[in-house]
Amino acid sequence: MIRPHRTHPLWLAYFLHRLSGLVLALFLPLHFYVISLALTQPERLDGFLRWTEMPVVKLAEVGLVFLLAVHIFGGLRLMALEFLPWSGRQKTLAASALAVSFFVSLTFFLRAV
Amino acid sequence: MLDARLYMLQRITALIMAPLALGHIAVMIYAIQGGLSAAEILSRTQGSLFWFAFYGLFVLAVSVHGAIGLRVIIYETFGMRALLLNGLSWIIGAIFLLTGMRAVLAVTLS
Amino acid sequence: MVTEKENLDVFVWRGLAETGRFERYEVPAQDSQTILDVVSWIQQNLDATLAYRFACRVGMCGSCAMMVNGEPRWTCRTHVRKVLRGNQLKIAPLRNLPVIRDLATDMDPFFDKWVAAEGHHHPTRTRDDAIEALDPQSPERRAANAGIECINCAVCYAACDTVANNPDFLGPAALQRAWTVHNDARDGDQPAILEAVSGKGGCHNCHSQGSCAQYCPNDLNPMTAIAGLKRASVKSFFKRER
Amino acid sequence: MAPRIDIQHHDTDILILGSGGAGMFAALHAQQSAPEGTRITMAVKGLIGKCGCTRMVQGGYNVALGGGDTVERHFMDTIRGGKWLPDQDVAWKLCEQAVVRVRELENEVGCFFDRNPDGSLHQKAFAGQTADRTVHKGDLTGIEIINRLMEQVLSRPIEKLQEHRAVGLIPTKDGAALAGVLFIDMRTGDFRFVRAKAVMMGTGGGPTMYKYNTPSGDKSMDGLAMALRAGLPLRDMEMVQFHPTGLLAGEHTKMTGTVLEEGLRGAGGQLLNGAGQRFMFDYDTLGERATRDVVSRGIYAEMRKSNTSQNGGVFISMAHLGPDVVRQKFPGMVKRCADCGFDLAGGLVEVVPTAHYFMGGVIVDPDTHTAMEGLYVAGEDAGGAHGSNRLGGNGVANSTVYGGVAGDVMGAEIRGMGALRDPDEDILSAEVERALGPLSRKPSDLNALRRELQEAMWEDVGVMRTREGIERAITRISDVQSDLHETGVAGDTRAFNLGWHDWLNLASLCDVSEVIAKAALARENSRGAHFREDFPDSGSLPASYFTVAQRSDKGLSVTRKPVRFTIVRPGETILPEGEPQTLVEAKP
Ligand SMILES: Cc1cc2nc3c(=O)[nH]c(=O)nc-3n(C[C@H](O)[C@H](O)[C@H](O)COP(=O)(O)OP(=O)(O)OC[C@H]3O[C@@H](n4cnc5c(N)ncnc54)[C@H](O)[C@@H]3O)c2cc1C
Ligand code: HEM
Ligand code: SF4
Ligand code: F3S
Ligand code: FES
Repeated sequence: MIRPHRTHPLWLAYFLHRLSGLVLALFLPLHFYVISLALTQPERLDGFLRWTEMPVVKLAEVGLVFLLAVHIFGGLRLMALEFLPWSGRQKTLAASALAVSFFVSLTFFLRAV
Repeated sequence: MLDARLYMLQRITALIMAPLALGHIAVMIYAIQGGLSAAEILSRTQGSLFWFAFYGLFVLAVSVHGAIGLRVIIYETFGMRALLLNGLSWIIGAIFLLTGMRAVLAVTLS
Repeated sequence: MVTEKENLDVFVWRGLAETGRFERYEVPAQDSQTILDVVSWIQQNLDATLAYRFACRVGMCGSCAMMVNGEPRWTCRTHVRKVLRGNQLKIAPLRNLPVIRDLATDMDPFFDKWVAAEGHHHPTRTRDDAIEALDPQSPERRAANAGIECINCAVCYAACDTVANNPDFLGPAALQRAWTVHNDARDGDQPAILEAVSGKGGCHNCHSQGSCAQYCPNDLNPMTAIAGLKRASVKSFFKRER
Repeated sequence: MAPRIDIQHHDTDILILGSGGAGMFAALHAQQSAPEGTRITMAVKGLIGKCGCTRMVQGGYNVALGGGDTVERHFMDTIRGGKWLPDQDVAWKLCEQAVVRVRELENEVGCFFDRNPDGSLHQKAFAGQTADRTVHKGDLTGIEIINRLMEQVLSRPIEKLQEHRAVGLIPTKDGAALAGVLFIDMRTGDFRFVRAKAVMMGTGGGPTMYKYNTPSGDKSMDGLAMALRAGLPLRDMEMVQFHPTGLLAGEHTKMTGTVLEEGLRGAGGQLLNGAGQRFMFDYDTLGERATRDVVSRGIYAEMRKSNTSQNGGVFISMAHLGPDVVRQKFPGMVKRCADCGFDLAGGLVEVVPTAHYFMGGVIVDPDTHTAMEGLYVAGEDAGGAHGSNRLGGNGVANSTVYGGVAGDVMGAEIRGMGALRDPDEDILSAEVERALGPLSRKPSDLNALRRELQEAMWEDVGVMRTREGIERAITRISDVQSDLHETGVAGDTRAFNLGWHDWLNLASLCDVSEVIAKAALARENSRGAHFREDFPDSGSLPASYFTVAQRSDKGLSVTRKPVRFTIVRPGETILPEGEPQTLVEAKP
């Protein structure tokens, strides 16, 4: 998988973007389902929300927020690369996008606990 | 497989979602403190046209964006072509849209 | 470092893409030695039927590229010392191209895509006209110059996973060439270029993996060129809509 | 026993050998000038556009584009540089048409050459020129020219036969005309005979029979060897140009022999012998800035005195100019040396004279006609344009100009040609047999033979020559030749069998080496690239002669023919009266 020609920052950024997009896409229908429980069975939604209080689940949530943030900031970086007439220092930008994502999900984490 | 049209759609929906998604995260960060409950969520959103538009737009965009994204991944990973790929993309988009809209309706209009 | 003259452990791909395998050869180490020298030494001294390709031996023709320890490289200008792992070298045919035999690939798909991307000049003048005076420092000219020294070695093509996953994708070199032509003030058919790079294998398929720029032996940056094409195609999209 | 070999047959109308400047332009022009529906085929030993030397052109392209410079001046420089030996009509057309060709390259083909700040083309002066005339794209001019030509050719309906090696020009039964060309499809090892009404040969010479040489690895004088077998007369075959500063890094590496740019000496680079002393001023008042032939001889003489570096050459030193200056001025060269493990900017790099260009070739008229109907020759395969020495920048001008001429002429003449001609089947099968020969013999050491040929040529028919040496070389060459015909190659597969092609390369090189040596023997004076220690004088200019070599049933003959001064006589000039000697400002 991690073959030699893939061991550089921009490829890793690409991979992270794809991975996060994929996980988000798979998670989303689930998320929608849970939310729509509010319509049909509010008590089950509450049950579910209580379940999310468990540390493991919390951590998974943080992970999701992280992936969402990664995907958003990574996506913004990509679109900046594509649409803004500037080109240099893509590696720095990719790293910054990742850093911001960490920051956001950390904030989320701290608020959540 | 992306031609200019799908690419544009994907980028436009991404641009639409960027502020919405960031907004959503912000709300989450704010709301999650002290735990979530159905009532709490509903009290914020129920009957609000704003939240309906907010999440409605989000769902619309994400359906298009996610369907195109998965389409690319499926094509590049499994080499699926033409009709099959198109069909699958539409189905994926529809699933996003239906489940998503149901959720939006659930929290805003009921 | 190969200071004491020992033998290199060289594994070379033999045969076709599906049925081939790596074979081991011992090659005497030298101070000044490129990967191409290693391959030639094997062909000249151990197995005369080893198939590989080179021409200029100085990094101008772009016909000697191979996978060296998993990375695409121009072999005539890759010093053994730079890539040696322990004492081992693993040499395989360039990725993403059909293998003819051993280390020789069929580069036709690469060039077919070059042409398909409209990667050639569309004249506006003839040999009877004077040569156009052009400001070498204008922004368009600089953009054109940025990618002009491509030697079509297909190293970027081999490095790109999108090429691997998407057989229609025109690939970094062809697209970069299209961008260069697009920026040439003398070119007469920019719409044709944008059209050619907006199809189903076009520039929009690039995921900005950046491996092309990472590996280009001439330090060119096809990723930036492709971004330029995306930008230009979006611009023209909106113009047409209006 | 070799199995009976099937020959695949293929027909076309216009067949072009080679994809250098000559081949590419022939294809484009033929396509423009031939009647609708004419089939055009390009066959190359390598991949289209990725082999040959035009791609390797660094310095640039000579063309008189005004600003004081004129076609007349370019012509006079060419004739003087060639020491009055060029065919003047051929040289004139070269200079005249270069103007058109360079406009075509810019305007139609899409090459972009370096500009001055005001937007006009930048031109510089190569050694031996009296005007700033050389158009260029940095120091990678050939890449720009060939890549752009390649795109044009690939995007047109021109049939491609890649990795097709021409092995024989096959005449008609009566020998009056060319019927077609026999190829080996290198990828499969099959033979393919291609009939064509008109064939342009542009295989680009390539003096790779020398121990140190610059050309592309695919070049091995195949074209001239084929022409020789077909009985065509060749001229100026003793004229081999050496570049003074080839990289020297040991025998085991292909880097050895590759060119270190001329500009290094021009910028003040110093040549040092093994003891670290400058020596060029012992040989010429211009020191390192003397012309290619003079500097090559200076280095060679120093090597003969055993004042050498580790690998037996001399050093080039740039460091006194300041490593950063060097890095900035010659980025490509510095990087290339660094990739190979040498520090050009700050250290010493070993160099040696290296065989660079072949002035000799098939005798052609200014329309690229040869003595054989249906065969046209252009580029480095053709003789006459440069005489005894080629000006830097005239090589690519020559191949592009005459390739284009050949294309136009073929396109026009093909209208009057009847049907495809049938080959002499005996010659065809003899050529197949010749090529198959080594496959049925026991393999043995080709490297030793190649080494011996290259040593013989370098030592005895190289930078400095004597009768004794040349005669020794002739024996050595013929020994190699006969050993070669006893030597086989591994033949378990003919597909992409490089050992087999090594053998064929060596066979061509041997054949042409013999001609070089015999022509060198026939010229008893010293002109341009040809230097006879036993005849150091240039001889009478008005009585200038060129050598003509031809093979027939009676063997190889070399004769002398007087140069016809059709445009200008020695001692005269066609420049208007009062024109300055040179327009180039003397550089400090
Ligand atoms: C390193 C270097 C630098 C140079 N720099 C300059 C310079 O600055 N300025 C200048 O004017 N000149 C320069 N020259 C000389 C110039 O490159 C040549 O004079 C010119 O390009 C020759 O063009 P061509 O078309 O005749 O041959 P080439 O460009 O050599 O092309 C020959 C073609 O024939 C093919 N071929 C060979 N054998 C066969 C066969 N048996 N069957 C089929 N195809 C065959 C080859 O593969 C190739 O495609 C330089 C040469 C070298 C080597
Ligand atoms: C939350 C919902 C989202 C989901 C489910 C999602 C999903 C995906 C998927 C599956 C891909 C394909 C990945 C690939 O081709 O490698 C993708 C690509 C992309 N996404 Fe998202 N995305 C979401 C939100 C966003 C947002 C908010 C942005 C904007 C900033 C964005 C920007 C992008 C971009 C630019 C691409 C293209 C990447 C490429 O072509 O390489 N996405 N997305
Ligand atoms: S862009 Fe670079 S890596 Fe790609 S073909 Fe051109 S020179 Fe080679
Ligand atoms: S590696 Fe491939 S994905 Fe794009 S940036 Fe380069 S072409
Ligand atoms: S042999 Fe020409 S680039 Fe390596």
